[in-house]
Amino acid sequence: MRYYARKIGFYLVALWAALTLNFLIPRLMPGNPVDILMAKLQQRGGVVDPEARRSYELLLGANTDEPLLSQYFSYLGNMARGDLGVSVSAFPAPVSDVIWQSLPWTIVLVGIATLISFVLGVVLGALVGWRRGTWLDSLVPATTVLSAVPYFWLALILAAIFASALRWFPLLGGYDVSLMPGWNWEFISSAVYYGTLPALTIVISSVGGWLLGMRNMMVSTSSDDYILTAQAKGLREGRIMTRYAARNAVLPSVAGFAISLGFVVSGSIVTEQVFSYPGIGSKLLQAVQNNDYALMQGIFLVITVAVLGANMIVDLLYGVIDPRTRVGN
Amino acid sequence: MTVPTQTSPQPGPATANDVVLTVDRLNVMYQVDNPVHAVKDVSLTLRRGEILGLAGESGCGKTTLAYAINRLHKPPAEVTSGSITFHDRGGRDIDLLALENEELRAFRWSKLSMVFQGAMNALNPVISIRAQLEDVLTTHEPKMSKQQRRERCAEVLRLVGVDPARMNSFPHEFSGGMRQRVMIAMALLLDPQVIIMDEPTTALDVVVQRGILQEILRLRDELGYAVIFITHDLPLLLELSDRIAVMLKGEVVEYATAEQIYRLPAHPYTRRLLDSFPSLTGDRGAFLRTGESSARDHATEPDPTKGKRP
Amino acid sequence: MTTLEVRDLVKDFPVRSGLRRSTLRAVDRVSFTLVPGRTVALVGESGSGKSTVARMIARLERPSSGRIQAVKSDGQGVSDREYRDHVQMVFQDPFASLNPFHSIEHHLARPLKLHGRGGDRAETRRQVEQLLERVNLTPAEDIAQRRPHELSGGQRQRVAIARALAPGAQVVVADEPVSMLDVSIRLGVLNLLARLQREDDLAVLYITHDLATARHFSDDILVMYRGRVVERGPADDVILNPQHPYTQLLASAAPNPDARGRSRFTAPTEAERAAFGQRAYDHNLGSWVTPDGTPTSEGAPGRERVG
Amino acid sequence: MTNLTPLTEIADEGAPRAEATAPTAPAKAPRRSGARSLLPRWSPRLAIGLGLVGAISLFGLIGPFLVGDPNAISNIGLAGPSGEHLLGTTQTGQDVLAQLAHATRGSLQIGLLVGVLATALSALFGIIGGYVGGFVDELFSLLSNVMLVIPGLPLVIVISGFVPAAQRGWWTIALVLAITGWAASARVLRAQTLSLRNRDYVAAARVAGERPWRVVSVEILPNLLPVLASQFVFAVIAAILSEAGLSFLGLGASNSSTLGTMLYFAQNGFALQREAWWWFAPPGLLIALFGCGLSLINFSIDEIINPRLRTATAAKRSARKTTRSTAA
Amino acid sequence: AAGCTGSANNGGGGAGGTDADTLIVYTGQAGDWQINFNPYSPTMLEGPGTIFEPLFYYNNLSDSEPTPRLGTDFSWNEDGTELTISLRSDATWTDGEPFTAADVEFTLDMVAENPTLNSTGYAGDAEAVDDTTVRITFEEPAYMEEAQILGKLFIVPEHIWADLEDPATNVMENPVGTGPFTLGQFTPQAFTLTANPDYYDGEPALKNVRYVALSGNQSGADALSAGTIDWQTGPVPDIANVSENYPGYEAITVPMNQTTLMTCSNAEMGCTGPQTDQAVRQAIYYAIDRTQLNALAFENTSSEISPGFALLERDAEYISDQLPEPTAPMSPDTARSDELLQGAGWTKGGDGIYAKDGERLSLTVKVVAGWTDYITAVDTMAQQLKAAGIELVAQQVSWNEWSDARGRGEYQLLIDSLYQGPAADPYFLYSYFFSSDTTAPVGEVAQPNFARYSDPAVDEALAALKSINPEDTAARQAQFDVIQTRIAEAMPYIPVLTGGTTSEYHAEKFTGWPTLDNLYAIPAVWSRPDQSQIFLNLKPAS
Ligand SMILES: Nc1ncnc2c1ncn2[C@@H]1O[C@H](COP(=O)(O)OP(=O)(O)OP(=O)(O)O)[C@@H](O)[C@H]1O
Ligand SMILES: Nc1ncnc2c1ncn2[C@@H]1O[C@H](COP(=O)(O)OP(=O)(O)OP(=O)(O)O)[C@@H](O)[C@H]1O
Ligand SMILES: [Mg+2]
Ligand SMILES: [Mg+2]
Ligand code: NI
Repeated sequence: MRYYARKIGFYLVALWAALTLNFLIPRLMPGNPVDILMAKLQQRGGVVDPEARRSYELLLGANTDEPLLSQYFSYLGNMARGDLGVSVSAFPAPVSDVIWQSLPWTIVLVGIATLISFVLGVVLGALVGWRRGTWLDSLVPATTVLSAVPYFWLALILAAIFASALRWFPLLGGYDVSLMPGWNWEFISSAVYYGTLPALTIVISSVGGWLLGMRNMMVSTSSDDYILTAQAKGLREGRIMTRYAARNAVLPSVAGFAISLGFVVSGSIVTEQVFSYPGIGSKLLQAVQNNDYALMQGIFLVITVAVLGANMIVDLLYGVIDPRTRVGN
Repeated sequence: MTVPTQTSPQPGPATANDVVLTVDRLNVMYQVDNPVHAVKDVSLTLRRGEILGLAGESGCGKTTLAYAINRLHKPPAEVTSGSITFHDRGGRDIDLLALENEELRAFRWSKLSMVFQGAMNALNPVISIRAQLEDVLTTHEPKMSKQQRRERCAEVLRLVGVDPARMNSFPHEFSGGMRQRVMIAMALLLDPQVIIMDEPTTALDVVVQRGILQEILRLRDELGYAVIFITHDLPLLLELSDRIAVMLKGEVVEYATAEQIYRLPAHPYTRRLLDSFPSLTGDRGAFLRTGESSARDHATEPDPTKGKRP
Repeated sequence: MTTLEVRDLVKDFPVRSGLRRSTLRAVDRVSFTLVPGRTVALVGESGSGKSTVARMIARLERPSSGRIQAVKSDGQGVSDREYRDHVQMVFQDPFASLNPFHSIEHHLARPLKLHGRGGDRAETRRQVEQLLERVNLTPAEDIAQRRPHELSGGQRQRVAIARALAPGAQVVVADEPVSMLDVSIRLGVLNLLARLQREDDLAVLYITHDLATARHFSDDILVMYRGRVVERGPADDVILNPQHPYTQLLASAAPNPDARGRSRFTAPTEAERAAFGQRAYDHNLGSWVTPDGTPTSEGAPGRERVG
Repeated sequence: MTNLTPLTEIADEGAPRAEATAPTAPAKAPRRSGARSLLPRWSPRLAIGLGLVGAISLFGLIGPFLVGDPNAISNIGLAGPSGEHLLGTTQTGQDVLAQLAHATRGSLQIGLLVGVLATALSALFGIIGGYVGGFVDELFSLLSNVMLVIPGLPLVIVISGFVPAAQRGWWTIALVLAITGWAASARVLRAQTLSLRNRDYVAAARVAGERPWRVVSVEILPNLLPVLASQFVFAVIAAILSEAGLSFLGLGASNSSTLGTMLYFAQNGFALQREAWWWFAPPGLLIALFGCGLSLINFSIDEIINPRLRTATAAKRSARKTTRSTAA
Repeated sequence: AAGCTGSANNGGGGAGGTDADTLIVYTGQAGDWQINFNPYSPTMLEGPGTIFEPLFYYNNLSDSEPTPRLGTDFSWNEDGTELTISLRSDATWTDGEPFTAADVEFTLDMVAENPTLNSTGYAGDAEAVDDTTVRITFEEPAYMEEAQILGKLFIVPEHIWADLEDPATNVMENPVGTGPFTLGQFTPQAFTLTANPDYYDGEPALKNVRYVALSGNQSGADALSAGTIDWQTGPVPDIANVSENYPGYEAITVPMNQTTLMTCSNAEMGCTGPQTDQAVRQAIYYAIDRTQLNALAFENTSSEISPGFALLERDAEYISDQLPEPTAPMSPDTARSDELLQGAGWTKGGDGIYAKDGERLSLTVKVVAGWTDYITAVDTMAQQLKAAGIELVAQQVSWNEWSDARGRGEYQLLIDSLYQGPAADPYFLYSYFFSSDTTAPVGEVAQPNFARYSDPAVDEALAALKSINPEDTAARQAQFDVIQTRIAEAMPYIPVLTGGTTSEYHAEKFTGWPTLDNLYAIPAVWSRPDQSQIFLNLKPAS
């Protein structure tokens, strides 16, 4: 129990630290969020009237006369109430709407791709590690080369080949825009079809890391005594590989998976940029480019909560898959 | 130091039926850059129900020999020559070195099981004791029902003095001694004819060690398996085993009954080993406290009180 | 000449189990004195607190209570600053106690320098070689340049002993100095330690769980059980005439070729084990005492002595 | 929690234990001495890795002196490779090869600086925290855990926006990448330090009276070198890739030339759509090859850290050499 | 309710295959949509012109008569303080309510009273005279406000908007307007405008317009080559050969905004640096090789520029003949720049760069990271100016910083373009960028006279223009002469080139696009309400 109390304590402190950073960083950035709105107004012609500017500042609460500390406390209060404020770049939409609209896309696309790449990497890594010395070993350098390639570069080239040239996959977007999003087969199959290429690029570029980690752990584990015992017991190869070697070797990868799950959100920025995918990553970019403090803070909150949540789940999961961490008895 | 080994000390007549395992002029090499000849021309016979002690200092090839017998050696280790024959209960002789994959797998554990040097680590840390025990049964006795399996596991655990109620525990929940008992229980599962024990108690407390040794002896009496017991603790072997083979740099330099080795060690190395264990209750005298050279001097001096030297 | 007095040493470790936080008393009111020229052996089963005593003496661990005082021959106490000039330790595992990264010379030259015995470079080197020669590692120049992994276990342990002597220590704590070594070389290392002790009149604390070497190597033996000293006295008295049931148990568990097939050993029940720690026997006084050394009038607890 | 085995195993493994007070060398074949045992073993992989990294570094180091002005504009835009322009020209007629040389240098600078900074930071927090323990450790590991939890890329985006433009250059990005990139290695180092701290030789050094900083720097640090090296290599790869990613988003080292900014300009100049492969492909390939070379080197370092990986390859080699007589 | 709006456009999937009467457009904005059809919101997605209509359409590209939309006619009183507008009577809101003068009065008053909506400071007082007439009164002559009010204020229904809590923050999810289109389905990746069957001018031939969300220029170009969009405004590779590269598509480039090197030119306002020296600014002007620049940085989509900042084609008649040269030289004249610099006391140093009082003639140019054409332009100019002994140091910064620096005058040079007003009249540009009213000392935000240019003569001329009836062209030209000669000499904004705005459109699928011969509206997707004029003109080709 104390273990869990400590864990929860850690998560709370981490959350607080992250929230504070979220608060500080945007405020340290140059420029003023209202400028972006003014620029948009200006684009429609005319000189922006100082009155109009002032009224927008009021509307967005962007007047910086308030002392930082009281801003901080009202910020914490708002966060606690789940009030993330109003997005400047999508004015007057509340930040929560903006995030809510784009988050599912990212979670589904990048989440599933990360999961696939994890499973694939772990399975291949287990195989390669178990049968080291065979031709399978050549998979390792091959996949590490793929993970050393800049992701967007790879993605652009794959998109050029498979979408532009061969036309196997659609080039851009998250679904066939002539369909209305909803839980119907047509839409879902279109979303899957549109998501395939982006997901593929994520899998290709990240599978190598999992593979290598799993392979190395597998090699280490293979020389553990219990593997030898299992062999002496006359167990079948496959059983030894899965239940004895892989079962133990996978533990560090699972911990790594938790962390990487948390980065699903932030890692998706580039993907979404390349494929015009309607996710949270592009919103973050938009927020940064538009000095959209509130949106930035909201997305940071989401990311932090996601990372913390993923870690917490794995902490709990770890107790199940690794009995040694279980407390009690 | 190449003292020709007696291939068969034969302290008693060994009928063909009596012998369960024959190792004949076995050679094992580690084929690394500078090849290591880890086992040289070793010949041993193991009789049913016998405890054969294998003694020798670290690195002399005890483990290598044990692995070779069970065909567990992996490259770079390689059996370069010799033979290992298992004489099955029914009278069938099995050439272990000729076994192919599936036969070998079926042979392992059912006829010859092992308890390893580091038994602490010989159990898979993430699956329960029960699963590890049942694994053996599901593989080797696929026809057994679930109920039967569970009963058999409980039975062997009871044999070694572990409460079967703790079957669902994980290895880390046991003490070292209990883990070692679980390993022994596992070795007994299929009622093997031979158990190889590679330093099964070295890491344990003397009190715990003693308890386990007693258990092994008692079970041997009950179940009648033969044991190859590997350790470098010669006094322990002397107390425990029927015959002892002393190994030095891959060779068996002395192979005789325990009594013989204790009373009349033939090889100087055996004598040195014996000297390395001062007697607990024996005369203290000037044994150690007179300086380094005295130990060696002492080794050549007859000790009238113990009468262990010719 | 330095004497080391250990009085009422207690060490509590915090242990966390579940929600509760409790303390584990690893060492409980242990007192003894290490006198120049004499060896005291500390025996007992695994986890009885032997190493913890050693680590407290070496100041690697802070006692929870009690006192460790080194006294110079003139009767003056050793100050904290000089403490390590006087008290040194030899570790159990020669494979772990030497830094694989550094040469043997480094291992010996550093303590010399730190304790102001080095002098210039050539002088330090000379002293290093001298030390190596004292522990029979010759040719010293050659050995000094090697790295730990180029030495055998016995050689390494000799280096470890030489290192303990380098600052001129008068009190040496040896925590199972040979248990990691091969049987055939154990005695060599122990004999070396004995020789050095005689030559320098060292006070030695020899920690082991091997009763036989404890008896042959030391003058006095303390038997520890679950943090407490349950029996103490001259080596032969303790081994040949053990009074405490725990000592008897230990003795009966030790392998004995003479006892082939007729082991006297019966594993103690938990109740018996619990009773072990309740009182202690002091051969010097010839009577039962409480574990902290106060005499009692009661008789022996637990079972009667077997055999 | 770490999959790394203790470092001393390197020295212990197969070490001769036979007592030999005689001045003879140990019975086994002479082993490589301490410091040298920290060097990776020679293998084709290492050779290829070193070759790639060496060649690319050399290109970045001396290339810029051999090529012309990378910014020189000419009126032959987007020309394919030719004798005059070995790798063709960009949209504005700049020589791609010249740009590549300067960009390689820029990227290497970033990679190197991030590698050094991140490794130093992780060493500071990981090793000190692990060694000192107690409150400091709690604080440091909380800090590194928070840094790990706070998403890196967005933080980089935000911080890089914060640095005043006048000072913004490759080193700012490097700084930002280092600040956000040290946490994971700090955790690994801490775990390693925790295991090293309890080694007897550390205790022995303390008993000898060594001061804490000396224990850390002389007794512990050298044994962490392979881990540090591996972390460093990873940090370099990660830095170069992150910089490229940032640049792709238009948030990179905007005032200096790196492979990332080069790709960014190529991408904005529609290099891919215009099939100007000579402009788009080389920077990406260079990053990939450099990363690949570093990974290959890392394989060898891994073998030092985890000797089991090494025995595996040794076993493999001999398995190929000899036919197994046991199968007969 | 999701399926109801789905018109007959469930046709093809992914790449291509869309209905023949659906126009798919991309505005160039990055990121997906957040619903907002409030025509007064700065972040509005669409609506002006298509859903909500102005009173008249002013074509910014030619000095033609405004096209009637909801208004039919308008007239000024003598002194330009009263504007009377006649409205059409046959318009209805898409919810069936009739459109009346009350709606116009409501809209204008709402804007006047609500500073958040009133971005340009409209200060008139509207009054519905009868159902089809509205009169606006001003306190001073307001000729120059006409285009803004009539062309850029979009009339909203009083019966809905009067009940809005806050018209500034309402996102109008279901916009009700009078326009030719209504909002069809909306998803964050795309929304559709559907032809309004009850439109007073008859249902448009173009049945659907689908706006898609993409992530920027790159994806726009990709989508174009994949044939998934029909019209976009933005660069594509090899602009000159669009019709070959994208069969069925055409491109059109119109000169719109003047690209300039803005200088913080006014030392009295607090500017520092060599660029405060007029000779330096002029030297730069002469040292630029505009032909090369146009080729390398702008793919030849830019065109010549007048140093008096009147657009060469549209404002041809306004270009002053008093200017020493009507257009900036296309090839560099380093002799001229040397002469100018030396005349101002600059001397060439050993490194080939001019210096004065130990200060090198080195200038930093701020450019927005990501504006690649401008980055290339600055790089190119840096090369060109080096030959003339002037050093340019490019400094790429984020848009935030850049606009902050620009507003506060904390820069030496930056590259940006000047924009036009609501109607085809150079007056607007001058009043925005050259008036003392729109500037501020360094450190304070100027809107948008970022160069801190201040010249009483120019101010006077601008004031005069306000009260001159636009019909009186001669009187106006006199003022324009003053302005143009003054600014061409002071050169607070160093003229570079006139930037072209390029759009690519699917000529094979729709007819009726604006062409260079018939520029009836600005052919840019993002230009509102021009886009609605184009939609009204398009017809499916089949
Ligand atoms: N994989 C290997 N490669 C090369 N040599 C090896 C290998 N494994 C063992 N050896 C060598 O083979 C010899 C015999 O080793 P083995 O493990 O059988 O000794 P042992 O008698 O069991 O020692 P211990 O008492 O330490 O367990 C040793 O010299 C050892 O160094
Ligand atoms: N740092 C520590 N934290 C918590 N408990 C500890 C710590 N160090 C030792 N202990 C506990 O204190 C008790 C005594 O340990 P110690 O190492 O002194 O035993 P020992 O007699 O040396 O055993 P061994 O013979 O196995 O070396 C043990 O129960 C051990 O688990
Ligand atoms: Mg062994
Ligand atoms: Mg201990
Ligand atoms: Ni770990």
